Amino acid sequence: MNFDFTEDQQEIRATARDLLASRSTWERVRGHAEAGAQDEALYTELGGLGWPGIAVAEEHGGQGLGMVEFVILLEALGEACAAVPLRGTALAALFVEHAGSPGQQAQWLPGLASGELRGALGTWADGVGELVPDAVGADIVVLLDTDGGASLVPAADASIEPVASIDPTRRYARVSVAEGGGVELLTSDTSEALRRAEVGVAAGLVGVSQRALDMTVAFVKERKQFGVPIGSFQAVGHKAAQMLFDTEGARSATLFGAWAADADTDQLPLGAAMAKAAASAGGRTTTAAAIQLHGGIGFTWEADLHWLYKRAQLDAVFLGGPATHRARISALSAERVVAATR
Amino acid sequence: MNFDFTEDQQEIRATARDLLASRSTWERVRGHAEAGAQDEALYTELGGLGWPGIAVAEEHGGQGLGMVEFVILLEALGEACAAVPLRGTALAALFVEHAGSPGQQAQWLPGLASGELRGALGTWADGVGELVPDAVGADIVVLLDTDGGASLVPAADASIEPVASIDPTRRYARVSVAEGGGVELLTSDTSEALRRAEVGVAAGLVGVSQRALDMTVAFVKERKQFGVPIGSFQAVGHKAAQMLFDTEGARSATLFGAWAADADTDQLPLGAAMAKAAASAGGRTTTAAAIQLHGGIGFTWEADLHWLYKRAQLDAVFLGGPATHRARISALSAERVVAATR
Amino acid sequence: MDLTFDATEAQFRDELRDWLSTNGPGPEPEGEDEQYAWRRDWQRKLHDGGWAGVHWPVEYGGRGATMVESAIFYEELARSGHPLPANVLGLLLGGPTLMVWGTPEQKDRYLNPILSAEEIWCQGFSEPEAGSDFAAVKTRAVEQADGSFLVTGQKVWTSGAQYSKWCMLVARTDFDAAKHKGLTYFLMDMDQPEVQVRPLKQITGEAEFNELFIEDARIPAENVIGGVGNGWKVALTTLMNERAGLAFGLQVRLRVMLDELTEIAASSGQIEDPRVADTLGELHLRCEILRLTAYRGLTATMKYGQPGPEGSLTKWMWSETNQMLTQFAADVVGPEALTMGTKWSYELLRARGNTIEGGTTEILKNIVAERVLGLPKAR
Amino acid sequence: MDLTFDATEAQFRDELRDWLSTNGPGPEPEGEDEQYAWRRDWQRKLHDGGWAGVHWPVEYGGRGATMVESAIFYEELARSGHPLPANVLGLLLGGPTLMVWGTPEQKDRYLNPILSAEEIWCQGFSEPEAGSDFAAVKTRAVEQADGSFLVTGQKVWTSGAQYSKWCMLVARTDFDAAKHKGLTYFLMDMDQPEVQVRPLKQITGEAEFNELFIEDARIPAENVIGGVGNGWKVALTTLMNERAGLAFGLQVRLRVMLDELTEIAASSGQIEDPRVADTLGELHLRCEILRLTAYRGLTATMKYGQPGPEGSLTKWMWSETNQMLTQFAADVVGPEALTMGTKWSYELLRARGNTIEGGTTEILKNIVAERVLGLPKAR
Repeated sequence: MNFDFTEDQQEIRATARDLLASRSTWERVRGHAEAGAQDEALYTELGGLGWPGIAVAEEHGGQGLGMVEFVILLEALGEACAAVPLRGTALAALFVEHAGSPGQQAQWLPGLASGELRGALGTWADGVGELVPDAVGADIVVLLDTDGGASLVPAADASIEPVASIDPTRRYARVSVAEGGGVELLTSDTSEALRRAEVGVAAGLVGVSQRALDMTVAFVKERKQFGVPIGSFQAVGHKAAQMLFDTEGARSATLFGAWAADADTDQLPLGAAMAKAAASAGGRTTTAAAIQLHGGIGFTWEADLHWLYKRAQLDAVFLGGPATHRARISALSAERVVAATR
Repeated sequence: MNFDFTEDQQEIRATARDLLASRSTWERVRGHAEAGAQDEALYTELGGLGWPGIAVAEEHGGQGLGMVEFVILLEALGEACAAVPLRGTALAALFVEHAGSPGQQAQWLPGLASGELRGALGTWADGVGELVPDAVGADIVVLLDTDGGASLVPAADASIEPVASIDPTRRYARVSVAEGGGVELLTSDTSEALRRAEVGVAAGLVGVSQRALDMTVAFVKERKQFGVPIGSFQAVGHKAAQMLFDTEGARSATLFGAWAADADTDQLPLGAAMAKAAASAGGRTTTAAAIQLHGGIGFTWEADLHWLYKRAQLDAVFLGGPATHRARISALSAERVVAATR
Repeated sequence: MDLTFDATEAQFRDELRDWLSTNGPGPEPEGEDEQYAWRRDWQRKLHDGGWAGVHWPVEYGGRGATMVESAIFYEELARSGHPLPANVLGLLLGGPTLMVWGTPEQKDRYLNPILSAEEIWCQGFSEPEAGSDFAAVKTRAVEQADGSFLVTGQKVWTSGAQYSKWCMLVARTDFDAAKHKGLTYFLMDMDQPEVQVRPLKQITGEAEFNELFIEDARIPAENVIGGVGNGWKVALTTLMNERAGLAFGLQVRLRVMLDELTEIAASSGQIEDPRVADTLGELHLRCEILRLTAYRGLTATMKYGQPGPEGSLTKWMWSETNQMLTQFAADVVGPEALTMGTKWSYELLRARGNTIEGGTTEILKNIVAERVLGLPKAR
Repeated sequence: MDLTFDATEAQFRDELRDWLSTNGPGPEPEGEDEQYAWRRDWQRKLHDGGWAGVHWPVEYGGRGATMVESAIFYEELARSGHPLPANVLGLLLGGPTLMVWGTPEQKDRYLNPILSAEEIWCQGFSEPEAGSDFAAVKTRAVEQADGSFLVTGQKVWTSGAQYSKWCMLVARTDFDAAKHKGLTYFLMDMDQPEVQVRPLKQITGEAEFNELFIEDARIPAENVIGGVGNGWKVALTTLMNERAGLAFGLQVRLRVMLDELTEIAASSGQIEDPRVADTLGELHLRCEILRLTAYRGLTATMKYGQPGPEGSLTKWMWSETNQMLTQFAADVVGPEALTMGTKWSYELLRARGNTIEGGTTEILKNIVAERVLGLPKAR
């Protein structure tokens, strides 16, 4: 039992956070968000560092590391609210690797792993995927049916129509198959890939929550009202404590999900549902609390908190909101309990 | 629009509260609760004052007042946590009056209205009513089916087996029809009676919440920690404010329900569901918060808060818990909205 | 107890409904300035119809409506879907404050142009460093030899400043007096280059509010309201009037949104999911309790001159419920609610401000604990 | 990162499970005294089997288990359904405090009888007026000519006092020193008529705790732990050990109850109601997060000597979740859960104490805000 990162993992975490702290400052995030653009320079740099392929097998051009390393990077990207389409690429790679044919793997994985190709993951119904993140500029889009099937749509075959979501730190699109375009089905079971994707999205939310907490703590230590720092008011301190509670709870669940993916896939379904349920609910509450504790300032465009709030809103419902995942936890737990009592 | 009591109603309220403040002290409530007994002297006195029949028509021996007066008394009884079976008698009378035949009304109402007969109301399934409040010593028990039907069981025909619930300020029983015993069905629609009963139970819960709040406010003004009254800590003050919020919200809903019963029965179904939903949830949260704000003392037998907590637990589920009534509110609202858009 | 409108009230409501059904501002134009002009025209129409200063006494050009009628006015206005009149701060705050503290000359001079929307008013209370803490107001007003004042400082959260003629300004005139004591309440002319208005963009991307940068702006002596050094008391009058009637409009807006959400849940079949129905039930319950509690407060105010304990709760209830509703809408409405430019996404973002503006929920809870429950002042 | 038990840990667990499956306390007798004697016998059995002082160093007669193994011990004990050993406060708090602060003679004298349950320990920290405020301790210990102390005062929340030989007593020895400074930590002999134990009945109707009335009780000089005037520091050691291992047992008890509730919901069909499933899902989530967070804290403690930020959260999480679970059980289980004498009703009532005992949630939040987040001390 060792619930901590290895030295290598700690190194990856520190490096990733340091890098993003200098490359993805609020000024830079804001600049891209206001322009409705992605940070191309940063994406290229991260591709060069192999981030999109961190969990892709070495034989497919990736780094062959695990989901724990994957969530370390995604949490850091969430924390920085980085305006790069990296998550889409990495999530698409998960599906190609875990549910694609050897041919699909050979065709797409090396490019996705190096970041030279871009991917996106979304859900669709009746042939249309709404608010597919990172789809603008993607070379390939993976679209999930409601029944668990997944389709692979190359950009050439797709109609990708940009849509402005409330989160401009990512570019979203309405995706459908273009007239005359083709769709490949991913033939293997997609559930392993989807569970990993859920954990990855949860990790980004944990990063968002952590950043909201850190900004809030720094603010309430400085900001004075009635002659004292507002952090000395219990109403403020206790709300910040609740933010920590929600953030750390979601982090525990997300790390569990990542570890399960790497070491004990029997526990992955539960771990993924736990991660997404906790991080989605936590992402919403912590970013809302951060705005509240900043008072009027927190509600302004300049305060930068709103990027976190908006990203949390989108990520919280992406691949299922809290209620969806609580229902899964409940079903899995009931299954276990009923099996044990038989 | 006048959302306040009339002078007569204010007079009733003040008199009722004064009377109970002197007759139903904690010492007396505790004495009866610990002995597993009801306060017979007080019940007799209240019967003499016509409380059980306050809303019963004058032709049946009641006072012919309305549901607003009825909830004023039931709130006062809840506030005093009085150990009398008055509610059971009054609720049984509601069913006989609003759903009984003329014969049943003539047979039972005068006795119930004067308190000379005792009644009880409960729910049953498969011929058994569990935890029927005020059933011990009742002359007549009204039992509700899950499908809206109601049966009238005279004590002589019933098997009434005392059961100790966690709330010893009322006496509960397991009720079934005794071998060879008879059951009369209430032939008219019982929904009007049931809605009124829900409002009445809600009123008792509002009283319980109010008392929990008052005791807490008094305590946190006096009790010192770290050299100051604990009421000066925001964590304490804000929790007390939340208690007020929950209490007053439930009170608004309950008064609305009572008024609707008297003046606008079209709104009674919504009003009753609102009252019971708000007062049930509020009763649980306010009494729990009262214990918390009293700290260790609040958890002791001597603190008397636990009588309120326990009564709230029983009353919160009696005639349906918060979830049941929220579902009804939702259904009624959806009906209204859909009708309006057609 | 009577929770229906009496005959007079019902007549007032029916007359108003009639009027609102045949009178309106017309289609909303594009552009912020255009929209403001449209709301100004709308106020003129209301004024011409006798509906501008509903709760103002007849002697000041109002309709002399009761508090219940005033509540009905804002309820019906919200229900009609028509916008608020442009000079809402003048009507709700400025006018009533002048009626209490103004000299006869001031009332003569200022009240009528408020009603007619000829002169728009804005409110200059908050400052960047002061937040909810009035004692921390730093804007300075220094008396000159001629009795006028030169004002320098910064104000924030000033809505409508760019369209305003007059600003209700609280500034410090005595720098030695403790805390609240050295404050004075002024009417500052916004038409001077010494007052700069900078829009303050919010989370929604819109600039509903402004910052004011004031440098040596001049205010003549006759524009002091309620006397030099008495600013705290005058400001309290303004604050007490804040949202008094507006609350009823907000409550109806909430109800209209909730009904719309219920309709979406019903027509999409989502309401069959007991979890969805449960949350809708809770929202309807809160919404209705808010309405009832607001009316309880109104009755108490009319009978006893001040609201009962429930009066402090309505803004807190409304803001929490609105946040709960708009967040839930993101789940029920789906992608549209997270897409820019839709009503639902605007409401989701805008609702974040509800628990901050007009007194944070934390401050409101302090007030409830101290003033309603009588607990010792929070430490 | 490895969230499974390693080979040694797994072996420890298997060995323990084996032992617990063939050893137990036997059927629980009726009566409070009889139950205590039964738990005392059970501790003797644990001791004979080498399972009494699992986390105590071998030199003090313990098993020298790692922190993870100690956690496993309490998890498995809870899972087995067997009770805690009688002298749980001696094992978890008294012994470890002595190991840090005791003299060699004190360790020789006291440690072994703790393990064997020969001498039971209780804790005399809280006082009626002091609550969570150590600085307010009023119990006085006055040094006599012979170096012994005469103690007078009142303590509260003392569980097991009626069975105890020794009380970990914090009393004031310097009446001039400020706040925490004048406190001393004693071992007080409970076998003297100057110490009266009065049961303190709780909301459950049981008297799990006691009040101590102390009047001129004598404590010899050699029973001071950690030096006169050093009581605050010594007490902190005790408090730091509080619940360290026990938390794992509580967490498993919660899981066992939740599984039982899930079983009831499944077999009664209630789980088909998405609202019921939703709450069960939330409870399972919280329960599992609690377990994971507790292990994260353990890893941090083993690696860095202290838990990370998550360490302060587990008691708060557990108490809230337990309250949520037992309240929800009232809805799912039905009348039985509100009937006296049932497990569910006991748990519903008992859970109210969880957010108070061992530090109220309010105090825990203060600690998180101040010590974990580094916010200025709450005012």
